[in-house]
Amino acid sequence: MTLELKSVVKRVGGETHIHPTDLVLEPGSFNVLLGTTLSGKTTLMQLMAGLERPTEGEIWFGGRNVTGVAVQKRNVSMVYQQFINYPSFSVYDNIASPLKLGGIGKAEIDRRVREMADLMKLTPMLQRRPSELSGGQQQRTAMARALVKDADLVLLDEPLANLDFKLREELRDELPKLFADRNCIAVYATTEPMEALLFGGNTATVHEGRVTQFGPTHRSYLNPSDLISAQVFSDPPMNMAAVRKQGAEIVLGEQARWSADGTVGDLPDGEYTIGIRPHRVTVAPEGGQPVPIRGSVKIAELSGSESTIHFDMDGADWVSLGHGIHDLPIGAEAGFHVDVSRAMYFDAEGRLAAAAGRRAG
Amino acid sequence: MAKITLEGMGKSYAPDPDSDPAWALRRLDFEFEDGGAYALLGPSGCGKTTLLNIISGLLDPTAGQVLFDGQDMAGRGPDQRNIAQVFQFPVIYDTMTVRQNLAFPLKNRGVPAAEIEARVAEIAEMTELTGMLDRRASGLTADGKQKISLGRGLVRDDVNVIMFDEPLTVIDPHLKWQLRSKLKELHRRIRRTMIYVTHDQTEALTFADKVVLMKDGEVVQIGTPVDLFERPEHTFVGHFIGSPGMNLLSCGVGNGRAIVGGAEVAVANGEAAANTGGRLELGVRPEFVRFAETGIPVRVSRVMDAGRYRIVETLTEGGEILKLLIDNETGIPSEATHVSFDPANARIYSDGWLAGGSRAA
Amino acid sequence: MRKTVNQRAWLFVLPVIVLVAFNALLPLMTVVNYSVQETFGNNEFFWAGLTWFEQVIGSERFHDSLIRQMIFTFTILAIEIPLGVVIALAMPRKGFWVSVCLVLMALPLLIPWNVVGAMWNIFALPEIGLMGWGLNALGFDYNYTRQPGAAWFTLILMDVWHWTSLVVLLAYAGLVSIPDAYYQAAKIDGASSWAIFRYIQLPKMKRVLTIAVLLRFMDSFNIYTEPVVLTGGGPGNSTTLLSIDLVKIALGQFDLGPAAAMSLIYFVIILLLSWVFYSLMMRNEED
Amino acid sequence: MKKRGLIPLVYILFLMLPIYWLLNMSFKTTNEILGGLTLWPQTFTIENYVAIFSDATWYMGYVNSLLYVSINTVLSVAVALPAAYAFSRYRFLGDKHVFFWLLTNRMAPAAVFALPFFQLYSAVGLFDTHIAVALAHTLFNIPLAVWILEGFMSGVPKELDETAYIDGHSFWSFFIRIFMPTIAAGIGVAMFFCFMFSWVELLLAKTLTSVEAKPIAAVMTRTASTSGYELGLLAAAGVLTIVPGAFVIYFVRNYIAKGFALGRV
Repeated sequence: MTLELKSVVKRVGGETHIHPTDLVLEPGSFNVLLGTTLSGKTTLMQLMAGLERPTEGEIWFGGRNVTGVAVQKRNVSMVYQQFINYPSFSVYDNIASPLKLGGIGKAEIDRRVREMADLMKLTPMLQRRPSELSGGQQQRTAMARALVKDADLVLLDEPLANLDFKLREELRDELPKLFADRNCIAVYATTEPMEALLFGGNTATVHEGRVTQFGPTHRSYLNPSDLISAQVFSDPPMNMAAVRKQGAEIVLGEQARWSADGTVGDLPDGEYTIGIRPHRVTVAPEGGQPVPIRGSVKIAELSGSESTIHFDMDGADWVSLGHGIHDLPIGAEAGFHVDVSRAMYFDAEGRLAAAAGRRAG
Repeated sequence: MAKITLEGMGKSYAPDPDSDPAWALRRLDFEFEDGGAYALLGPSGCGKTTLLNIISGLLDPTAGQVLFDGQDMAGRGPDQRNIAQVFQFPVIYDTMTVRQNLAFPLKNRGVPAAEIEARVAEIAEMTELTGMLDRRASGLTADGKQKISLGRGLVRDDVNVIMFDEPLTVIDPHLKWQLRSKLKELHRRIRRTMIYVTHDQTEALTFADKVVLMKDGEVVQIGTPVDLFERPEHTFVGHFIGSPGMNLLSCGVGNGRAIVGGAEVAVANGEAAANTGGRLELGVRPEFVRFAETGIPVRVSRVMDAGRYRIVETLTEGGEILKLLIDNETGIPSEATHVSFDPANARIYSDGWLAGGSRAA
Repeated sequence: MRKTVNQRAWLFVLPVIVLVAFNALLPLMTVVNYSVQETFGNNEFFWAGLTWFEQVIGSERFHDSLIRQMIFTFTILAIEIPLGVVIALAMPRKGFWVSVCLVLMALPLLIPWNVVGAMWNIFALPEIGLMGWGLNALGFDYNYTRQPGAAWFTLILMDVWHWTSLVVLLAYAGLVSIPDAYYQAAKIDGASSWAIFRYIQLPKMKRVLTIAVLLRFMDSFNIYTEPVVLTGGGPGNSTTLLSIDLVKIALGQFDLGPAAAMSLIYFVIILLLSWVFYSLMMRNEED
Repeated sequence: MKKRGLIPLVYILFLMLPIYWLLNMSFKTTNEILGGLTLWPQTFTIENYVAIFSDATWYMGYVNSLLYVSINTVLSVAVALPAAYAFSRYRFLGDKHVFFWLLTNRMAPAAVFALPFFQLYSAVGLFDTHIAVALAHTLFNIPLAVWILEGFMSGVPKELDETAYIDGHSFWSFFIRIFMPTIAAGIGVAMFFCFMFSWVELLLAKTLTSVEAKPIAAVMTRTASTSGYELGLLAAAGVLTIVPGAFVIYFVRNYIAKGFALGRV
């Protein structure tokens, strides 16, 4: 069943939480809502679930207008960032709860609960109360409850955000497998671009109550439709600079100039903003068209195998992210290389004009 | 400023600490050098917060001593140790202004007003709080409040050590890295001993010069981020550091090489492993695995594109999962293929511990 | 918490409103009705306008009761609030003794009010009450049935005995909800016990202390049963507080008009003072 | 640290003294009481208690009190539950005003209402019934129960409600099967306070009853005034009024502190 948001608007009091939004989610798809805290991801999910009613517009599900239909009558399930379980029920009863209300036989419920518990590695804890479980197990219980009833729409609102780093990695690895042979629509909200990329599927970038772009995750990542989508979809933040196109050349202030190749060459002369992801800015020259620039180091963060160097590039905060350990002292003037063949060019309105040697369109 | 030494220090909550499993923190000898940046890293319940609280004097060790510059701290409370601590949840004095908060530790110690004013101004500058000095502290955002806690620690120039107990927990995801790099930058500038407790490997590795990795009340390895990444002493280190963690394949040993499913593989510690018993495993990080013409036969099962690199999941003939981390430009063989390891970064572990390492059985 | 607008929530509140309105509005209307009428019995009523209000406000008797009431209320507030806070601060935070302390301390709160009065009546008797006998044995000339001073002393001591525990419980609840990290941070910052109280405990107790002051204010202003049983308002009128006076007028003399007018003035005073207390204590809370 | 513990100890001793004296008296004969001061009963007697338990006017007083207190407690909490839920979860026209209005009823002096209550309940034919007292006490107990429950409910994340609806629970199914067990502690605390204030109140209870539903506390005042100074009997009756309260506190001892902390102004 397909889920369609048709010009959906949500206003609360005088504030607009969701600006007019159209979205079509196909059955069997995994969709990520990517955006910062309070960007509107949760509101979108509540609209999809039927927990909130849109102020304007319609929501269609499986060819039926479900705009005013109560959430109990829609076959949806949801997992929250907080670990939400029924505190007075055992893990078993928590998982069985949606089935019991579905009028399914006792034996069948038992079979499905045990199967789900097995899948979610909860079998030894079935008789315990949620408060007696670790955070990871509590969230596994919530997920088991969401998945046990074969919902048509499964909403996951930053489900891994409150978990320890390694637990997050573990569950992130398991999630796609759980959805692999289901024909439901999965919607997953996150603040981390990396999660969106690892899940693949489709990604909608959400910013201040608007879906700025929606499409296959990797295509959106490589071809952001505008500056805002590009910023939302970059961690660490995207490096940006004002450049000028003069004939066959791109000029970056006093810092650098390079030849405008490929589709970039077709752009009309004028002012542009370039966006370059941090891993395209490296200490040693890398990639197709490395151009040297200089900046003063603000801080070099070193992990075991990579260096993240924050530096000041003519007044703008830039970040370089590369392999190897480059321990640059604070305040040092240092040289970096920008692979401008990977630069994205945005016009004065913030729309993508050209990217990675391809013409946007 | 002081060097902090732990001598045979351990903590047990049991009435009879002689039985080994009762130790919440196993006995430990370690020296925190003056001016270093340390991280205590491990999953929840590993004892890292216990260790922190013993150093700060909030808890007493059951055995051994904590020495500050060679002086035994037994019986001295946190107020007598000249330490500062930033807690998981911001601790500020609600009724005071930011300025009064920063001045509080100095005022309590009877520092002259003029000196207080100068110090507060200096610290406010450092922590970017200057513009808010006269605002009520309770009105600030979570990251602002954490900066106040930090500022209260920095304001005293006699502080021996500043401790951080998961200080980024309540910070919005997109602000985390800013505060993180701010901490790092401050450490670089003032060179005061800092100890940072976290479960997040990225925070630990980027912040610390030396990481203390803990598990189940025991220190597993202490080393620089590079040590932990490149030379894990235990399979747990390999798993916990790095994302994805280190691959582990059950193996045998012969001719100074590891034998995996019939194939011979060159490793860094083949000779040392020849005489060890126990359950043998070959550990190699995904970063050090390459597709090759010969080597260990595998089948590609899943490819995840993380944007700046890809994670390839393969299955060995023994049914074990082996992950590779490769850049976007390298091709991925379609089905059956072979992989080879970088011999300098592939090691044999016996019962979890590095064969021939300092802690080997 | 994120709240949704839902007018149907009124249905949930309706039973409460109906019940409380039945008990509050209907009698209140009766009172208002009486307050503007004159009756000579036989259910005959005449419009009296604001006569009763003028009479009550101008009457010496009302002034005296009101002043006595004010003195009583502010005295017990001045004793019970600080005392309650001090006791709460001194209480253990964890362990077996907490339960024991709480149960024993809550005990006076659960004794019917006339039993409280009777208990103190007996306890303070000069010949056979432990306290009365004890005070006289120590050389004090103490007889609360004859000396106004002794009556006041007993009345206030009884109220302190009866209600300080409420302040203790509230203050204690505020104290235990302060996370350990605050105490640890204060220790590290070298704060003195006074500074810990002033900058951590007091601000964190502010909310519950506001509740304590409001509750104690309202209840002490409404106090009736205990003093009636203890002293009956005497000797003379020396301990006749507002409620006692009101009942004397209404049921003793059956002067319904003045009693009703007095009730309303009384109620308005409580509302007004409660509001003043509340806004004073909640000042600065919003920013 | 040792010295600090002294303060609660002294305070508790102070609290116990009058109770000890009451207990002491209750086991004495009238002659001994009037004969002079003795720190413990010289001729220990349970006569006073026997008298209470063998006289219907006495023990029915206890039954009456317990009856209307129970009705009031159940009624107050039952209607306060949905109301508190509405205040904690929804915004609706006039919500803040209604909440404040409810709390102002907590301020109403019982003395003001005594006479109108008498007339009102006589008019509706409920005078001298347990229901009358139970209903009258809802005036101050419902606002209190709403206030306490609202505090507890606000501590439960709204996502729990949503999860239940998503699972297919209807509102009442969720409310009774999931929500009420979740805030069981709050319900316990609210019931405790309702019990307490209904049990200790006398003015209204006395005004609204004469024979059939007369509370124990009223029986006591009558005894005190009609049969002269039967102090031993009075003391024994007083001791017995403390017993139910002591029981109730014991059961909620772990929640009292928490219940106060979660309420809000």
